[in-house]
This record gives sequence, structure tokens and C-alpha cells, in this order.
Amino acid sequence: MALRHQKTAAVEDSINQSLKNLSDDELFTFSGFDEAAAERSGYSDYSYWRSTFQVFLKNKVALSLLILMGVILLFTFIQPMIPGQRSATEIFNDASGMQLRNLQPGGEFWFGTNSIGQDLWSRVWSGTRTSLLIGFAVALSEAVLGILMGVLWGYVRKLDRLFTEIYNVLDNIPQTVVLILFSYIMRPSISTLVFAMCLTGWLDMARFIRNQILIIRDRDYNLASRCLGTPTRRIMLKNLLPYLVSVIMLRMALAIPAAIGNEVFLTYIGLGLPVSIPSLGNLINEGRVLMTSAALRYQLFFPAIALSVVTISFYIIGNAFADASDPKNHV
Amino acid sequence: MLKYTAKRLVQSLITLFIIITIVFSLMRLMPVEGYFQNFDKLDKNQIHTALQSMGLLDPLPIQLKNFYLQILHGSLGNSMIYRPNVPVMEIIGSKAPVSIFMGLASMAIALLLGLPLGTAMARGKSGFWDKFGTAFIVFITAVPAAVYYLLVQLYFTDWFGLPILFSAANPVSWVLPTVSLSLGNIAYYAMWLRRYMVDELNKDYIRLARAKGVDSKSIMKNHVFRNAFVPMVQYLPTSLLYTIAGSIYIESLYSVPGMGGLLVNVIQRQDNNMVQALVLIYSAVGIVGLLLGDVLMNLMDPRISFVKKGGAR
Amino acid sequence: MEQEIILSVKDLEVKFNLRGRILHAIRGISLDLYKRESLAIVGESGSGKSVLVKTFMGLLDANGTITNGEIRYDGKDLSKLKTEKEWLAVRGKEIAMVLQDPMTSLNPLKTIGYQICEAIELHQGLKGAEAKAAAVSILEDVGIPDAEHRIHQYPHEFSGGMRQRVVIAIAVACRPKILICDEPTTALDVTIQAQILKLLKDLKEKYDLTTIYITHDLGVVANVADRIAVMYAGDIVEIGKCEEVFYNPRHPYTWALLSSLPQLGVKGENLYSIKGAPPNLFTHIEGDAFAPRNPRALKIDFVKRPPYFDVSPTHKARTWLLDPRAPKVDPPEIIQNLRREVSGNV
Amino acid sequence: MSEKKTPVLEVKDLKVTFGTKKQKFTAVNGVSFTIYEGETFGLVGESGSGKTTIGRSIIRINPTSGGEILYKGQKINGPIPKELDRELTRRIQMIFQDPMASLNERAKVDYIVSEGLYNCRRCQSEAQRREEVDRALTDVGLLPEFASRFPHEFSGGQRQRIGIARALIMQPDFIIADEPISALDVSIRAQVLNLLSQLQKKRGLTYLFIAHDLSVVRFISDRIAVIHKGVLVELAETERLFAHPLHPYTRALLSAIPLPDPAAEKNKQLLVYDPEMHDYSVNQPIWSEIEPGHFVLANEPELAEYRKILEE
Amino acid sequence: GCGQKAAGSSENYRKLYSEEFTTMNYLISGSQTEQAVAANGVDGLIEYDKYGVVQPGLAEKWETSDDQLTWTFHLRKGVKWVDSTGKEVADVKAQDFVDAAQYLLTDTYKSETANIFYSVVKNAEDYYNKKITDFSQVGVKATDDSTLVYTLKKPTPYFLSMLVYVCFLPANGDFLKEKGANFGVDNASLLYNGAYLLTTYEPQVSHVYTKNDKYWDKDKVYIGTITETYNKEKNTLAPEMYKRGEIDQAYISSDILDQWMKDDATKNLVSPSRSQCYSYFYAFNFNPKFDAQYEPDNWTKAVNNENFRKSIFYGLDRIKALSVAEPYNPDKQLLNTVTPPALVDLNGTDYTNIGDLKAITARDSFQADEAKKYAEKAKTELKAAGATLPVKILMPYNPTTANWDKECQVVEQQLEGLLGKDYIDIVPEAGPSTGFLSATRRAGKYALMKVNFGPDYADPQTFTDPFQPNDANGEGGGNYNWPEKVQGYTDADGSKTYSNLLKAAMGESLDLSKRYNAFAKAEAFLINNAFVIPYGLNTDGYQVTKRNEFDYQYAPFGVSILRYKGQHLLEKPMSMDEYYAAEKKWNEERAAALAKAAK
Ligand SMILES: Nc1ncnc2c1ncn2[C@@H]1O[C@H](COP(=O)(O)OP(=O)(O)OP(=O)(O)O)[C@@H](O)[C@H]1O
Ligand SMILES: Nc1ncnc2c1ncn2[C@@H]1O[C@H](COP(=O)(O)OP(=O)(O)OP(=O)(O)O)[C@@H](O)[C@H]1O
Ligand SMILES: [Mg+2]
Ligand SMILES: [Mg+2]
Repeated sequence: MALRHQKTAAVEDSINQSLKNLSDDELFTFSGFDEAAAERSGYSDYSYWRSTFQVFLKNKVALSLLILMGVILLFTFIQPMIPGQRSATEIFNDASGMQLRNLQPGGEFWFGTNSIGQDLWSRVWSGTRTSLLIGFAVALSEAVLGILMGVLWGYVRKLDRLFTEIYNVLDNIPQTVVLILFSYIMRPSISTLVFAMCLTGWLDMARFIRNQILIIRDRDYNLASRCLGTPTRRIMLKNLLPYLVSVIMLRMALAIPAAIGNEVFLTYIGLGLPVSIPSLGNLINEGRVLMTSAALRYQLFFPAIALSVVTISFYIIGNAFADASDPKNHV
Repeated sequence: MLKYTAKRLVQSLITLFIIITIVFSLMRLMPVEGYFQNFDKLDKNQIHTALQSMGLLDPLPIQLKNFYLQILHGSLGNSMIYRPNVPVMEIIGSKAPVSIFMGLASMAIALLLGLPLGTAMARGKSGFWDKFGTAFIVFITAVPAAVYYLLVQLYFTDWFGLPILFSAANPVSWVLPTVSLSLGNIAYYAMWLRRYMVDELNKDYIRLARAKGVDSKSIMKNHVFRNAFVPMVQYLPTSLLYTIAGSIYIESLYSVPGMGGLLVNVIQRQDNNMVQALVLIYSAVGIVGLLLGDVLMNLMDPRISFVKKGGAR
Repeated sequence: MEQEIILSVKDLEVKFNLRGRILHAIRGISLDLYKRESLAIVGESGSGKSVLVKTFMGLLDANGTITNGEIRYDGKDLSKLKTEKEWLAVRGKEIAMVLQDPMTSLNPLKTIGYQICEAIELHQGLKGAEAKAAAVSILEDVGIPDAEHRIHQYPHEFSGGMRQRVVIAIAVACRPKILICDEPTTALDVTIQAQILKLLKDLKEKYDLTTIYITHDLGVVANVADRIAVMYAGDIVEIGKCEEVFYNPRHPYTWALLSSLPQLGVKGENLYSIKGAPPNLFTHIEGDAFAPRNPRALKIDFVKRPPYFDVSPTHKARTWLLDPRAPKVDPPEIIQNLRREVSGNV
Repeated sequence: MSEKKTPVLEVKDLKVTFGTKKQKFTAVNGVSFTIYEGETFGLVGESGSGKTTIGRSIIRINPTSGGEILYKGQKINGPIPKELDRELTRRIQMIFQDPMASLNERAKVDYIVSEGLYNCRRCQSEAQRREEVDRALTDVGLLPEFASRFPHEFSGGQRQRIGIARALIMQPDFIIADEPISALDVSIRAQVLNLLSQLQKKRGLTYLFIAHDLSVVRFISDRIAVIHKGVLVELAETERLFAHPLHPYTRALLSAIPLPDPAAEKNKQLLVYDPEMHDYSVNQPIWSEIEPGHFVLANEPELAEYRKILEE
Repeated sequence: GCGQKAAGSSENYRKLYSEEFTTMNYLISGSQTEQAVAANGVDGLIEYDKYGVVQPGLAEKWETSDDQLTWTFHLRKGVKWVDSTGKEVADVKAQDFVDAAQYLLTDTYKSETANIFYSVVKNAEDYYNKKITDFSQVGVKATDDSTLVYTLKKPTPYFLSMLVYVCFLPANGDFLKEKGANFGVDNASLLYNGAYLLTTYEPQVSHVYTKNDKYWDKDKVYIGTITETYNKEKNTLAPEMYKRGEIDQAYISSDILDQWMKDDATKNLVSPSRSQCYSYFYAFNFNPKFDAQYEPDNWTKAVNNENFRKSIFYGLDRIKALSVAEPYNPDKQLLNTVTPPALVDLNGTDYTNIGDLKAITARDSFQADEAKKYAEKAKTELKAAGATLPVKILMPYNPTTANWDKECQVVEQQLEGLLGKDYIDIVPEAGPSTGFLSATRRAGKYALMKVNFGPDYADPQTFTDPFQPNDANGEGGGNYNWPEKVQGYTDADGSKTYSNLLKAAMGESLDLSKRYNAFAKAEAFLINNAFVIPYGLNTDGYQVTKRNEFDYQYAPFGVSILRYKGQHLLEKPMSMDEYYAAEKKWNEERAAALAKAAK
């Protein structure tokens, strides 16, 4: 019952205006009764997505973070094309041909240079790009696989035992075993990392979806669909998934920073990307070693700040969107 | 309930069996180079001999059979690479106590700080504590643990004159690693407790309690808190396990001789027996943890009974 | 007969702030509650019944405020109470409440005994074993057998009807002056409902209570009420003695409500039904809120809000139809012989 | 009622159990009744007595564990061929208790109403489908333009009517209405009740009307069956039942109906039913027709007693 | 040395370590870190002094037979085996060497160093392979308690240098028998006869070495205890801990070196660590087996073109590449030959200055103009040969090796910048961190790659191992870059020139001068024809340490450099200048010492 339909409201207003000018005699006569109007009374038109966006747009913090994220995303992709930007892997030398090592942030190199004279500014951007790419890829494939499995697991009773067993097994196989094997077979690269993360990453999503499905599976409206002979596939698509949009969005929004965080960890245990592919994970790991020397800490802080901004943004945007997509909040 | 537990245990055994078999097979796919420290200097002969004596040249099914026979005899075997010939149980046994103690201590800290924080957040929604707590949670989730652990270690040891490294004999040196280890959990517990408490606060029985004239402090204490804590209880045993297994950064930084990084370490070193034993232990503990979580929950919540099969959550 | 007023509401307005938009839940209600009477408030869902009584106990949701009016009780103006401490002197002790849903109004993790004792310890000043004994006796009062043993049980071990009895026991254990029952039986079966209503009546006598019932079941109202207040869209549109409202209703909404009783229906023919839906409380309501759904609406109903017109000293209604200038309109025929229709059939 | 009644639905000795072997719970036990074409058959009983379960067994949501359900003479419980399944989906439809919960909140009314059409592929073209949806909405007194809205934009009564439209579009001839008005406000109930009886008249529908509100059942039903803890205790034509309730449970139920009349209400006698009052140690109760069309669950001595009452 | 502390055994030396021993069983382990316990705890027949001159150890004197096949050692008397608490357990006897050898050659123990032993000792290999079962046929015998006789397969001029390696160390036979496979699993399952006892061994906590009071040469042991504390994050934390006075040694990684050098408080504390006799060189792969995407056929064409190889050989700016890890004095690490200096010498002349190698050692291979010239020539020739340009050069690296990745980037940019992207396209690729060598070098899955080799004994032959041609079965050779597969470079007899050069050198075992010259010739062939590009030495970078870097026992290979015996602690760490001064002095003194010893 959000906004009154504007047209209806306008008509009502004009009627009221005309009524106000009536005399007492006229006022105390029957006004006549319109059944259709009564049927229509009190309600308004409404669109789910529009309301979702309206509610979302009201959350100023999330909105500004969304804009920030948009700008960051845009910038990560166009940054290499902007004239005057340096390559992330090029090593810069001074006049004598020696590398410009560990230059402090300044006018020439905005974020300074690293220990072999690469430009940290472009590395941070390039790292953000790589990490976001990983994050998105992982989140997306987790979502697709997780939702598919989760819905099947939750809805099709016969599969429950099997899926639970599969879940228990896969959940207990250490990710490191899989990763090491993969990086042996496939070499450390973005695709290896994404692939290996996805291999077990969807499990959580699937379990989560399954639990949600269990909650709504036997609601009356699903029974109704079954009474109407709706095939399972369509029940999943039309009855179950739309209800999970908000939680799925939230999970996906959180999966992106989680994947990036995971990358940091994998880099830490030596399974991350090679430095020739800058990523937030290996930038932070490189920077960590410099923690003890105050003058070089900038090499840690810039990528760490980039990571934090990405994480916080997705966290808050995800939450705000989940809130917004819950029709309860569309009053 | 006993019967239910027994049934679940049997089921878990099957699950364990599958897990171990898969991990076992995966480990055999690793390159042989990993089994040697000095690979480059060895001749063919030596490599062959070594592989043979480790039983790695047998067909996989036979290796598996031997492995299970050995387990049936109650032995998890000896470490192969990590510390050759030392029984796996001895290695784990020497590392587990520190880890378990530290895990428990950090969990106690996390509960002691996280629960009040969560409560304070739930009480004054959008008050100071809520903002503070949210900031803390966001900080912990946004900044990689690898970074803030190091920050804590370098600055706090400097400010308070604490030793940088852990030493079993020096109780002061336990403080920082334990506290650091609990930071993540503090945030986690506070976040969930707040969520559950806010849910709980909207329930009818809270309204009734208020209508009875119970003051809000007692409501929080006697009604909301306990009820909100129930769903968390289920995850505590598993959370402890994760804390222990996931203390890899802390243990590296502070030289804690625990088993946090052990699994990763032995996987990288391809110490098959150690990997298998650890996976076995972790999975078993994990499965028992789940069960324990259910039992705890059952103790806390009179509605839940094992007779009815666990519903959706 | 002049009765002592125990609680008096004047021009009460309550607004809710929902994401920046204002919802007028109570739009200027005045109401006197007499000592030892039982007042029933009827009206359709969302008409503001619960909000009204919540203001008596300071239990409005955080986004709601009393924007106007006063609630006089025992020389105090309840609408001005702010702190929790001030309210604690009223809640339970003076005014207690029974909620609608027995399934959810008890804490599932605490024993029945604990939840009753909590009230007893707060309001009767008993402790420990004494409180326990009091709890047992109250449970027996509400008709729970084997109370001694039952106080150690948890809510889920009780049936719906028994839980509702426990909720009532808790309210009564507070020894209040006013007992508010917000839809105390809607979730229950007819047989149990009848028992509970009887129990409430007995308790009222035994503990000398003033009671307010909220319900939309006119049968229940007929059973329990001395007086009836009919609410529509945040306003009391008609109030009067039970018989007056049933046998001589004056507001078109009350007519409509009574007309749609299935007992009055003739098999094979259409039941009377109210068209449309209640107004949107977010918008400013001009004139009579019921007008758009009222087949007998006057033009003035769309322009000006009707005042109360007295039908009898104890009976008044807010409708222009009672204005001398208005055309004479009789209540629908069907409800004129309500008595015969309803009772004749059994 | 007409003399030549054709049975539409026969339930014979129906038994429904839940749970696994060890923790079995019998929700419905040995229930038999027949519903004739064009009538409204009321089923009343307290909460948890098995009313919904019976309805759901008929529409094949709950598997049965004993007895037979015949639709026009054809057995429809247990495993049935696909053909029949599709046929029955069309023929038998259900209206749910809670209008809030039984509509898919995330789908437009248009989809909700035409869901059945998609499934039985009756409509060839999009235009045809639109037409049918519009017709169905108009039939239940809603405006066709509502098709593009979402359920929560409607009031409870309107939603319930959407639920009815969804069932109607299948052109069923048997409808199970599971407490279709219990969740509705008094003022809205009438809308739905009217609609149901209008439709019955227009289309010759047969209803199984489940409710616990006796005043409503009385208004709408031709015959009423009273169920208690999964067992039918009495079945008779409506007025007959109200005039001569025999089983003590029925009597207790009737005595408890709240009457919207202060005078009547104030001197009402409450009867309480206590299952202990039957002495079934020697004589087992049986489901017997005590007078034409009036069944009651009783043992011999009780039957005798009931006969006496009837004669008076 | 400067500011040396007065000799006193109460001194304590503290440091961090990040790799825990897996075992202390010196008869099995092939890893240098693990051999540290044996290095300090168990004495062998001989030892070196700080200039690398052989000194008597457990053997007071020794002699060889005329055919150089039999070596007889006369053992010192009264040396004791003690346990980790210092309790005497037994006397050290000649039989202990025999028992240790038998253990070493028992295949079930999987010794990683047995091959070094059986490569020289008669019948040892057959015993290891179970071709013979009677151990008495193996060429090691105790003729009495204090006389030990080794019989060799063939004359081995470098046999003496091998004796400092772990596989020739003694072990008490009874104790070995008692412990079996559990020998050396911890400090208590080991017996000591050396300068230090490992008194504390808590895995991943700490190691404490304590001076052995029963040591036969205890007067030369100056440091009382050595405490090693475990920390996985050593690189990050050690500098900070040094500053706080919690430890006495820390490596200063190139990342933070600037910082330390700028700070007045620390700039005089940092010095380089000594380079080891370990060689890094870039190898051209003549047997490419990599994926089609990196164009192995094209590479085969390119790598067989001498001008192509030389263009890269002269084009590689090694200083620049080395400065990734060693930004301050990269030239100190530069190595112009495959064999590093100070391995062996001929009467005081270092091997790298002998014969054909002398010229090579004297110059830097980076000559940009030369490189461009060769590149131009190569371009035309390659085009003519049908190769496509740019030539893809697959350059794998191990992502877990510090700085290697960065170095590859530097090399890529430098070479491509110099020679043109239209000519070469270097493709650095991260290899797997597990099983790196199997997946890259050994499998032939590289085009040009930095590889390394460490000596096994003091003889030029050890550095030919990587390039040894395979036998008829395709086995037994090196697995580095397969120079035998090169096109051309064939002698009249049909075999490869390089193979012939090797054969000639190895055949010369009695006349050391001839032998060394022949090996130098072979090595020069590899370098001059650009089969490999010599690159650099191995060092641990910069450090701050209270240990005097110039008074440990020096040997080009093996475990001598791990020994604390004879070492002093400094009052204060050396500065750069002090270090270089000390190094210069050491070099001078060494030359003198070697010349003296040669007489
Ligand atoms: N916390 C709140 N925030 C916003 N609106 C509220 C809030 N509480 C109640 N309302 C609104 O106030 C109006 C009156 O609500 P109230 O609960 O008093 O209705 P009621 O008459 O008790 O209905 P019911 O019979 O369903 O209980 C409704 O429109 C409701 O939506
Ligand atoms: N899926 C199920 N699993 C287990 N027990 C069930 C299930 N469905 C219903 N029951 C049980 O069967 C009994 C009859 O349930 P049913 O829903 O048919 O009652 P009802 O008469 O419709 O009650 P209500 O008036 O509350 O709707 C109840 O005790 C209920 O708990
Ligand atoms: Mg209410
Ligand atoms: Mg039901």
C-alpha cells in the first residue's frame, strides 16, 4: 500500500473540492455508491523492483558506497587505457639504468614504487582489478552452482540424504589439498585460483539455500502450485527462487570480499597468484613483510586500504540491498 | 536420544570413510618430488627404493587396503616427511594441548567480550555501542587478519613491553596471541548475538514480559539473552575447531607450537600419513562437534528433541 | 447509575513514523472506562484496537508516539510518562494484559512456574517457596489440573488452551486493577474459547477486575461485554451498552458489521458484505472514514468529520445520519430482528 | 436434497499416518463419507482433528496409508496413471486457509491465476490466456486490471478471491475449501462466502468445506460431518444436525458457538465433552446410520439411547 | 675481525629459525638445515680450518696407497660418545664408521646421501642395490679400534674432501641397532662426539646447543650456547627483535635494507652475508618438451642457432637482475663461470683462473653492442631457417622462491628492451610450488631458465654433473639442459664435442693440473658457445649478526660452514666497511694458507 495512485488521488481531490462548496441541504443528501470504486479504494499500483530501488536509494551510505564502487570498478577497467598511466608490471629505472626502488609516494609515483621499481599506483589498481575479477567470478559461479544444488537439495526430498552426504564429505576435504593439486596440474593462475575456490566454495551457498528452501518448501502457496500440477522445475523457478533473491544477493555481495580475503590467505600459504599478476592478495602479502619499517609501510597500506574499501562497500551494499529487496520493508 | 546418537555416529563413520578415501586418493596424485627434500641430488635408484619402501608404488587399492588395516590395528602410522618415523599421534599429541588451551582461552575471551558487546548493540540499536560494535565488526571483516594480527603484535608488544614471541613458561606471552585469536570471534559472536537478540526482542513473549512489568534489564537477562544464545550454541563446538585449525597466522607470528598450520604444512610437504591422520581427526572432531552442538542445543532448548528429526534451520 | 471512572482517555492521537511517512493509527479518541465494568472493543483488523490499549501500558512500538490527548489513571496522565521506571509502577501492577496468541506469548525456554513466579515476585512481593505456592494456586484458579507438577513443565508441553490459561494466570498473578485481553481467544477452538471466556468472567468477579476485551468476534462480545466500543480507522465510531449496540445500532459501520453475520444469512442467498477495504491511514482522512464504503453515505460525509451524537446517555455514535438535518435512515431490516434470527434458530 | 444423488467423491475407511515406523502418528483413522454432486459438504472439528489432512489426502498431497478414495467411482489414492493424475488436477481443486500464505508473493496476479493454464496447456495463444484470466478475475468480482499487481497490494478478501480464481480457471467440478474464511476479518468473510455460493449455483460445483466455525458451516453446508481426533463422530444434514445433535462431542461443540446476541449469550449452557464418558470397554463403537442420512459413532447401548432422543 | 670478545664459553648466541628439522638422522637426511645438528654434534675424520685447509679431525693422520685406491686412517684415541645430557656412553672406534656406512647403505632407511658414498666406495652401490649381501665386501673396514680403511672404486683425487660430508660420519653401532629407524628423530636418539650437544629440542619452539664438556678439542669452542627460536615469520619479525635486543642475528631483506642503512642507529650494523660455493646460471634448453602454445619447434630452431644464443648471452644484464635481491653490491655476487670460485685451487691458483676459464672470469658477459650484433645476425639466419619471430622464450620460476618472480620480470623487460620485442618474447611463467623441478626443468618444460647447482665434493667434476650426457638407456646423465642434443658441435668420432671433452677430463685422475685444465676447457666450451649463461653466487643477503663471518670452518661444500666450533662472537655487528675489510684480509690470508698447505 505504498503511494496512492496519483491519478486516483487527483480525482478524489477534485471531488472533495467540489463537495466543499455545497450547501447544508445538499450536503445531507446521499452521495450514491460506486461498488467498483469501493473495490479499488485504499490500494495503489506497485512494482516490486521499483520499490526495492526506492528503498535502496533511501539508504544514503549504501548509495554513496555503490557509486564509489561503480567509480572504482569503472576506473579499474579504464585505468590502463588512460594516457599517462604506467603499466603495473613495468620496472622503472633512473637515469643510470638502476631501478627506482622503494620510492616514497609523491608527485611522480602517487603511491610510490615497490622494491623493484614498479609503480604501486598502477599495481594497486591492477590488483584491485584482478581481485575483483576473482571475486566476481567466484561469487557468480558459487551462486550458480550453489543455488542449483541448494534448490535441488532442499526441494527434492529424495535427494536430501545423498546431498547431505556429499556435503559432509566435500566440506571436510581440506581446500589446501585441492588447491595444491590444482596448482600442480594447472599452474598458479587466476583461473586455477577461481576454479579451486569454486570447487568447494559453492557448498556453503548450497547449504544455505537448502535451509531456506526447507523453510518455505511446504508453505501453502507451494502446495497450491502442486495442486495445480505445476512441474517441479517451474516451482523452483517461480515460487522458490524469487523468495531468495534478497538473501542470495546478500550472500553474493559477501562472497566477493570473502573470495578476495581467501586469496590473501592462499597467497600467504604460498598458493596465490604470481607477482607478475598483481592482486590485492600478493600486494598485501608483499607489503606485510615491510610492516616493521615505518617508511615502507605505505606498500602495505595502499593495497590494504583498497581491500578494505572493497570489502566494506560490498558488505554494506549487500546488506542494504537485502533489506531493500524484502517486501516487508516496502511499506 | 542414545539411540539417535548411536545412529548418527554410525552414519558419521561412513562419511569419515568416504572422506578419508578421497583424501587418500588425492594425495597419491601429488608429484613424487614432494616426498624428497633432496630430490635433485638423488639417483633413480634411491628414488625408486624410497618410493617402494613408503609403499607408494603399490596399486592404489592395495595402498588403501593397507591403510585401513593399519587403522583397524589402532595406528595412524608414522610421519613420513614432517618428522620421519615419529608416530603421528605423538606429533599431534605434543601440539594439541597448546592449541586446545589457546583455542579455549580465546573462545572464553570471545564469549566474555563478544556477548556483552552483542547485547549492548541489541539494546541500544543505533546507540553508541551499536555504532562502536558495527565499526569493530566492519574493521575485522574488512582488514585481512594477516595484517591486523601483525599490527597488534608489533604495537602492543612495544606499548606494554610484552615479549614478541610466545613462550610456554611465560604466562604474559600468552596474552597477545590469545587475544588476537579471539578478535575475529568477538566480532562474529557480537554480530550474531545482536541479530538473534533483535529477532527475539520482537517476539510476543517479550511483549508479555514487558506487560507483566518486568524491567528491561531483567528482560534482556532472563528472556532475550538466553533465547538468542540458543541458536549460537549449536555452532560453538565447530567454532572452537575452526579457531584451533585456523590459528595459522597467530601461530606463525608468535611461534606458538600449536597445530594451527599443521594441516597446511603437511599437505605442502606431502606427508601423506600426517595428512590422512589430521583429516581423519579434524573430520571426526567436526562431525562430533556438530553432534555436540545439537546436544548442547537440546540441553538449552527443551523444545528440541532428538526423537523428532531435526527440522529446518 | 453513576459509575466511578477508573481510566479516562481524552482526544488521544497516536502516530507512527514509518520510514519517514506518518501513519495516523489513533485519530482523536475519547473514552471513559468505569470501574468493574467489562468493555469490549470491536472493529476490523488494523482499526487501531491494539494500539489504543498499548498506550495504556506504554507498550507502543518505538516508532509510535502519542501526539495529542491524555490518559488519566489514578490521578496521573499516562500519556506523559516517559521513563521505564515510571511505567513499571503501572505495568502489571495496575494494568495487565493477555495477548492474542498463546503459542507465542510464553517464553519457550522457561518453565511455566518461572514465568508465573516472575509476575508474583514483582507484584505480590512474595519470594521463593511462597511465590511458588501462589503460582500453584493461581494455576488451579485458571483450571489447570495437577498444577503442583505442571509448573515445572515448559510451554511446549501444554496445549493451546492450557497455554492461554497460563497467560491469563500470569496476568492475574500481577493483581492488576485493569485487565486488558487483546483477542484472548481468536487462536482457540470454539469449545475451548467458551471455557476461557467463562474463566475470564469468573476471575473478573473473584479479583474484582475492570476488563477490556478486544475482539472482532461479535459472539464473544455478546458474551462478555457490558459496554461495546466499535472502532473504525483509528476512531471509536459508536459506543454504548451491550444491548444498545446490538439491538439499536446507529452507525452504518456497526450496521454493516452486524449485517454480515452468517447467522443472519439465509441459505442460498447472499450474505450482506462490506465492499472495499479500510482507508489508508497514511493519507489524511477527510470527513467520515467509512464513507467510501458506505452505501448510505451522505455528501457531507466526504467533507466533514461527524461529531458524536448522543443516542442515549450511555450510547453515542459518530455519524451525520444522527444529525437532525439528515434524512431519516433506519437500520437495515435484517439486524432489526437480530434477536429472533440468532436465538430462534438454536 | 434431490432424490437421485450422484456420488462425486467417496471416502472409504480412510487412514492417514505420519512419521516413520517407530514414531507413527495416526491423524485420520477409518473415516468414511460420501459427497454428492452439487452439494456442499461441511467438515468441522477442533484444531488438529485431521480436517486438513483429509482434504490434502483427497488432493493427493498427503499419501494415504489405508482405505480408498473414489472420485466418480475411480480410485484416486495410491499410485495412479499419469493420465488420471492430469485429469484429477483439473477436476479437483483446493482453496487454502490463509490468503496471505497461499499466494506467491513474488508473482503477479496474472501468473498466479494462469499457473494452472500453463500446466495443462489448455491455452494456445497468449491472447487466449489473457482472456481466460480476465474472465476468471471478473468471475470472482475482481477488476481485470488487477492482473498486473502483486498479491500484497490486496486486502484479505480480495486475496482469497484471487485464490478462488486460480482454482476456478481449471474449471474443476470439485473444490476443497480448507477453512477459506477463518483467517479473514468478519467484515470480509461475507464477500468470500457469497462468492462461493454464487459460483456453486452458476457452475454446479461440489464443495468439501472445512471449517471450525459452526455458524459459517451452517450457513453454507448441506450436510455436515463432525470429526474428533481423526475419527468421524457424526454426520447429518445441516438442520438435522443442529436440531438433533446426538454425539456428546457434537453437542458440546454446538453449545459452545458464541452467539452475537447478548441476551442469548448470557444464559447459555456450556456442555463439556469428556471422551472418558464413553464406556467402550465391552462394546466397540461403530459408524452407523441411525436414521436416513444421519450417521453417528456409537456402540449399541449408546445407539439405543440416541434413538430414544430422536423419538422424543 | 674487530672488537672480538674475549674468548669465553659462557657466551650465548641467539637467533630465529623458520624451518624445523624433520629429522636429525644425519645418515639419512640430504637437507642442509637438518645436517646442522650433525655438523656441530658429530665430528668426522677430518675438518677444515677457516681458510679451507684440511685439518685432522677424529683421524690424527692418514695415508693412501700408491694406486690411490686404499685410504687408511688412524683415529684419535679417547674420544667419547655422549648423549644429549652429556653422559658418556661409549668410546668412538673405527667400527663406528663401518656401522654407520652399513646403516647408510641399508635401502629401507632411504638415505638421501647414500649415492654420494657409493659413488666412490668399492662395492657400496652393489650392496645398496642388494646385488651383494655380505657387507664385508664393501670398501670400508675397521682393522682395529683405531684404524679405518676405505677401498675405492677408482682413484678419486677429491676423496678427502668428501669426508666432511654427513654420509661419512661415524655413529655408534649398538646405538644404531637399538634405535633403528628411530635414530635421530630427536636430540635424545642421537649420540654426540662433537663440539656441541643439542640439549634442548622442542620442535617448532626452540633448539639449544650447549658446549660439549667431554669434547676432545673443547679449547677451540668459544660460544657456550646457541639458542635458536622458531618463528615462521622470521623475515618479518627478526629485524624488529634484533632492535629490541631479543636476538643476535637477523637477515635484512633487500626491501627494508634502505631503511636500515638510512637510520643512524642501524646503518653500521648491517653487512652482507658470505656467499656460498653455489652456482646459479641460465640454461638454454636443447630438449624442449613444453606445450605447443610456447612453440617448442620454433625454440628448437632458435636455440640451435649460435648467434641467437649469443645475443642473449651478451644481452643479459646480470647486474641489473641480481640487484633485485642484492641492490647494494650486486657485482659482488656476479659469477662468470659455472663453477664458483674457492672450490678448488691448483697450488693457490683458483680453478676459475685456470686455463680457458681465466679469460672468462676476467670479463662481464653483458655487452649490449655485441648482443645487438648477434641479434641482427640471428634474425636473418632464423628467418632463413623458417623460424618465426619473435621467438617465444618460456621462462618458468618458482613462485615460492623469494624474489625470483621479480627477477624474471626484470630480465624480461631488460632483454626485450635491449633486443627488441620483435625478436624475442620472454614469457615468465609461475611453476607449481610443489614438485617445481619435476614439472619444469626435469621435464624439459622451459626454454631459458635460471637453474642452480651445488657441489658435492671438492673437484671440478662435480659441476659437470648437470651436463653429463645420458648413457645408452637415456639414463644417468644430468637433467638440466641436455647439451648432447644440440645440433652440430660434433667431433670426427661422431660424438659430441662436449662429451669428448668431459670424457678426457674425467679420465685424468692422477695429475691434478692436467685434470683441472681439462675440466676448465670443457666448462669454457659450454660458456663460449653460449650453452649456458653463468650468473651468480648464492648468498643470504644482508644481515645484522654478532657472529664473526670469517672465522668459521670453511669448505666449499658440505656441512663445515654450519659449525660453530672455532667461532667467536662480536661485541657489535660488523658494518659494511668492516666486512669488506675483513673479507679482503681473509682472502689474502687464505691464499697464503693454501700456498703453504700445498707445499
Ligand atoms: N509499530 C508500528 N509501526 C507502524 N504502524 C503500526 C505499528 N503498529 C501498528 N501500526 C498500524 O496501526 C494501525 C492499527 O494497528 P492495530 O494493531 O492497533 O490494529 P488492530 O485493530 O489491533 O488489528 P488486529 O485486529 O489485526 O489486531 C494498523 O494500520 C497498523 O498497521
Ligand atoms: N506433515 C505432517 N507430519 C506430521 N504430523 C502432521 C502432519 N500434518 C498434520 N499432522 C498432524 O496431524 C493431525 C491432524 O492435522 P490437520 O492439519 O489435519 O488438523 P486440522 O483439523 O486441519 O487442524 P486445524 O484446524 O488446526 O487446521 C495434527 O495433530 C497434526 O499435528
Ligand atoms: Mg490487534
Ligand atoms: Mg487445518
